[in-house]
Amino acid sequence: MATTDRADKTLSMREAIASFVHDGDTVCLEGFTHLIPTAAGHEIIRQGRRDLTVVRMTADIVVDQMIAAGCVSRLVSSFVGNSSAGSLGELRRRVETGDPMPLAFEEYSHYGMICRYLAGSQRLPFYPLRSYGGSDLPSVNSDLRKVTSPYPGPDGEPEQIYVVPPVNPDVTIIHAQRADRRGNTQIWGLTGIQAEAVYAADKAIVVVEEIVDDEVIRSDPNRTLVPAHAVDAVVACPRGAHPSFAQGYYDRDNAFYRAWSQISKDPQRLQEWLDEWVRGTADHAEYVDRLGDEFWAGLAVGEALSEPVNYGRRL
Amino acid sequence: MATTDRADKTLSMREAIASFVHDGDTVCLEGFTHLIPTAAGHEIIRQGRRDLTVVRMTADIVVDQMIAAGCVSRLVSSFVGNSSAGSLGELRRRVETGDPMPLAFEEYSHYGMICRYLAGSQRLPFYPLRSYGGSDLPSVNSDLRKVTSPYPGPDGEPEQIYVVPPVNPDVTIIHAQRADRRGNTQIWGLTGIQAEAVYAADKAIVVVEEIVDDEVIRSDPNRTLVPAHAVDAVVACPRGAHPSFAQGYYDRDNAFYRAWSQISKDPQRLQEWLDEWVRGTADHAEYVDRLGDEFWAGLAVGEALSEPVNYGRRL
Amino acid sequence: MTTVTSSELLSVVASRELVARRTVFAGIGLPTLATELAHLTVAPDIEVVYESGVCGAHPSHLPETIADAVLITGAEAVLSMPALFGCVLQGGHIDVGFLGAAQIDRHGNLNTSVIGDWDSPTVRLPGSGGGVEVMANSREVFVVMRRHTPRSFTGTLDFCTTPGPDRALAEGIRPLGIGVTRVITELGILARAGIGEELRLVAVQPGVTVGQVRAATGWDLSVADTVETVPPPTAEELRLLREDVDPERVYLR
Amino acid sequence: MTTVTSSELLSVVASRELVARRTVFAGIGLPTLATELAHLTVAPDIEVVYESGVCGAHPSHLPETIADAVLITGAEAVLSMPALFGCVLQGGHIDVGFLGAAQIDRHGNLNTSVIGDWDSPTVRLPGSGGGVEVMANSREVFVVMRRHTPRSFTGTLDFCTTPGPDRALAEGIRPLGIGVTRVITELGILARAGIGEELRLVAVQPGVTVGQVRAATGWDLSVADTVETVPPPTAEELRLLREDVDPERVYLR
Repeated sequence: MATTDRADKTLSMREAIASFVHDGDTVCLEGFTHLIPTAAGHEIIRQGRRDLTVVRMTADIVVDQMIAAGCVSRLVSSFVGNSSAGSLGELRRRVETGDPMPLAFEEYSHYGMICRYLAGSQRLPFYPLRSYGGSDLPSVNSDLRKVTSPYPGPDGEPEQIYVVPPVNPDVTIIHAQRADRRGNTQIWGLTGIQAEAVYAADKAIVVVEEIVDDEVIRSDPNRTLVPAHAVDAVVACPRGAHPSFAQGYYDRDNAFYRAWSQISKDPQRLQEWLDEWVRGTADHAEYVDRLGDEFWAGLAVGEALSEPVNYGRRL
Repeated sequence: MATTDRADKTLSMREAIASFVHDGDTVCLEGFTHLIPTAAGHEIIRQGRRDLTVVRMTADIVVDQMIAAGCVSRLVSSFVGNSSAGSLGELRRRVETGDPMPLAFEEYSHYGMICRYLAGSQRLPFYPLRSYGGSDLPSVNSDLRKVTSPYPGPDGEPEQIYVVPPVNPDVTIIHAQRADRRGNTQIWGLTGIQAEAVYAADKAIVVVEEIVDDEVIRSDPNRTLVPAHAVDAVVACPRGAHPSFAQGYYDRDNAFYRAWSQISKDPQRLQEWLDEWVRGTADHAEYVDRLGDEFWAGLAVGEALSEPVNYGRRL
Repeated sequence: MTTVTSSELLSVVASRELVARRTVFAGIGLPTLATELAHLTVAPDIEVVYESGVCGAHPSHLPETIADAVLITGAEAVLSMPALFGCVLQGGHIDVGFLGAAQIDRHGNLNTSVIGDWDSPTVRLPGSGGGVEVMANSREVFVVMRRHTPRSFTGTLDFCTTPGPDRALAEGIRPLGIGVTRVITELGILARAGIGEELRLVAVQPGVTVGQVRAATGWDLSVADTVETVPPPTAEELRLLREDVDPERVYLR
Repeated sequence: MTTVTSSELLSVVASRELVARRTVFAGIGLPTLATELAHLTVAPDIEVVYESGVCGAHPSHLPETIADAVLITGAEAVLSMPALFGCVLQGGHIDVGFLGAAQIDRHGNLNTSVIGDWDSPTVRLPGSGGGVEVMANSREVFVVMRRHTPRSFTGTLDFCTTPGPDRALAEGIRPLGIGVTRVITELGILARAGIGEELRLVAVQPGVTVGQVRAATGWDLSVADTVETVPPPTAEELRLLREDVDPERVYLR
């Protein structure tokens, strides 16, 4: 039987963002601490997108940067902090003082966000979860609603449960270790909610450390978390997850996380940082170059290879 | 930081079935065509369990055998056939004529079963799915019920959706390629619904082709689909999935699938088969021996190794 | 040209209906042959998604089941059941689903559960498998029936396992797709363009009359204004099918 | 014995409370130290499940975040978010969840969202993360608070992000566990045995009086009939903590 020759979907980051991210879109950026699509966020800043609704479980540095650059009017998130390293200065100013303009914020818990992706990816009208009973969150988020189960509860009485609505972004952007040219995407280490976020979206951009030969992907099909049919663009962008990390490629830049709390505390310093590192670079390759070889050597990792498994071959 | 030295959970098949499968239990056996836990089903027959409720998406040869051996009073399934190779003789007799005794049958579709496992594993009171609208299945299965979404549908009107209840077996039994002694279980190739079936159960037995050193498992933690904390017993039982297959270990015995339609058509011939191959063998090792080296050579597979991935090591 | 077998005829006819389709949810057998042939002819970008979870298979041998080990080795992706049924199928990524059935009615509703009463059936059939989901969630469904008789093309199903969208809508459930759009048999092709419509005879196989098809159908079969005669398999179609798709004649009986 | 730091004290006291527990859902920092020390002392079978999805970690270095690469390399399992939060946490596999908060009330309800009004807060805090789920689905919850003041131990939360079971039951939602059972601070230990109960002072740290704890608490704190004095860290506990658990003093500030 023959090989299916579906399309090559590789684009430059510039092309991918220009094609699939438009003013006013709902944009999901996922990656739980690991493989955060920072370079894509920076390109959205360079292209000056406006009025985006950003959906992201852990709204961290890249979201603070996009807000500060004026790209974001609404945020949907379950954790708005700079990891355990401190605060997001711009986000806090927007929420606490509305300076320079307010930010609409929809607050969830982590599992609430996960269930929104599950509902979105599975085309469900809602997803049930055993959270929120007694919380004040439903009082500030009218999308947290309740359903009565049609089966009796443990005590024989009707049982109520909270539900969340699906999220269906216009575009989801994730970062991954590797993909083939058609978009079959392999991720290892923390895999988070990336696959569901892709399936929930109308369009999906996968940014990867490297594009590999079909044979590499096909040697281990269980490692493909996102199949080609769910992907619209594949962007090669080495080190595109910095300051987060890519398991097996480079380590987390903990110093930058700590520094961001200071940078973002001062609006002027934050804008200068964006001018220098984002608006003042043509693309992520220039950002990587400016950081320099010595810097990257500090984040280099050694080798810890997985033992191969045998998929077998008919004799 | 130190290694956690949790318990060694290895048992013989005889011990595992004796300890965790009791008369009257609800027993889930999963494995979608691949990695069917046949040897465990045979040991249940040898130990003469009675009045079991068997839960299995594709009720196939092993279920027909357990029914014929008098172990099963109720079946919950979404496909009751011998793959594409023909019929299950005993199951059809029980359902069509009640001979020698009737079999209670709860009929679902595949995704209905999947959603029952999802609900059971996630401790949800129900799971919604876009199936069953207009089907006669709800008329013969009162557990297929409807819920009204608390969010407006696409036309702004209230939207109804079918739901299924959780399944929470007393014990789930799966077959896998390998595990460590504590139950961290790795599966590749078709992975089906095994992880959810384990999480849905009160107790779980994992039968494996081989028990491997901790280092093998730990070289590729993403391959671990079932973590140790969800497993109660680990049983080493090479070739325990025959006549189904274990990717990378041995191929499917298609000839036996075809033969079963003939064997099971004749009740006497079926009982003779059970006498010879199950009740007449002390354990699965004897069953494997009787089939002989030449037979197993015919199901042998060659090598197709996955390319290793780098998990990285801090320098 | 050598004699064309029934399998070859059905495969060729089904393959032509896959023009411009991209994703197919197919079982093993005729749907696989049809899709592979379509890939070599009218639908070069087509991808089969198997019910076992395999996407982008590159099998070394023609697979004997939807879960054959040769489908897994060298595949582009193997998905879990929740991902396959939840994200891919219910998520709306399938253009065409292939189904078979013991009985079909004029709206393309299917019975795969029982002949006779469900509670004490004359024949217990395998049941839905994923059929209910394929119908509810594919944009359209093709049905290939090896036998075209009044018992299988019936006015009233003994049991409706797998409802088309008309039955679903009557219950207030909105399906994703339009249900069965093509029924391909040895006698001809029935078609249906959308919700609310009945299957109509649109083409007959060479040598078959409209009257023969109507007589073999258990309801008063509507007939299109113009009934085409299915062009017989071309030499090239047969060559591809016999030499490239199934050289060992695993399914081409 | 050298001077015991606040981190050391809290870690040692928390570790002792983990006797016979098997699965702990813990963030990085004091909970990690406490759990690792418990593993070496009172709970040899204990396993930490991290919010990032890591089970059975064997890190080469003390992790700096719950997602540190050293937690993944060499781990026994890394789970997806749906598996972690759905099957492990909501599925009921966690004995003890560790949480922190900006504010806690007498029933162990927590605020991690805002100081002031939610709509225009004085301070916007990070929010729930997985806190709501840890509280709803762990059999019991330990809270470690570095500061014990009337503003953080408050009669009325500014906002209830993470409700305990009493608030859930009042709304007709039945949680899995019994909520906060231990609150460990530099002043002492508050405890609560089950649903319907308030936190009570059960132990004070050496040199701290009951009156000092009550004064530092923003509600009228109940006191157990017998208030124990927490035995100070033993030489062996401190040695294990300093030499085996955190020799580089990443968290032991």
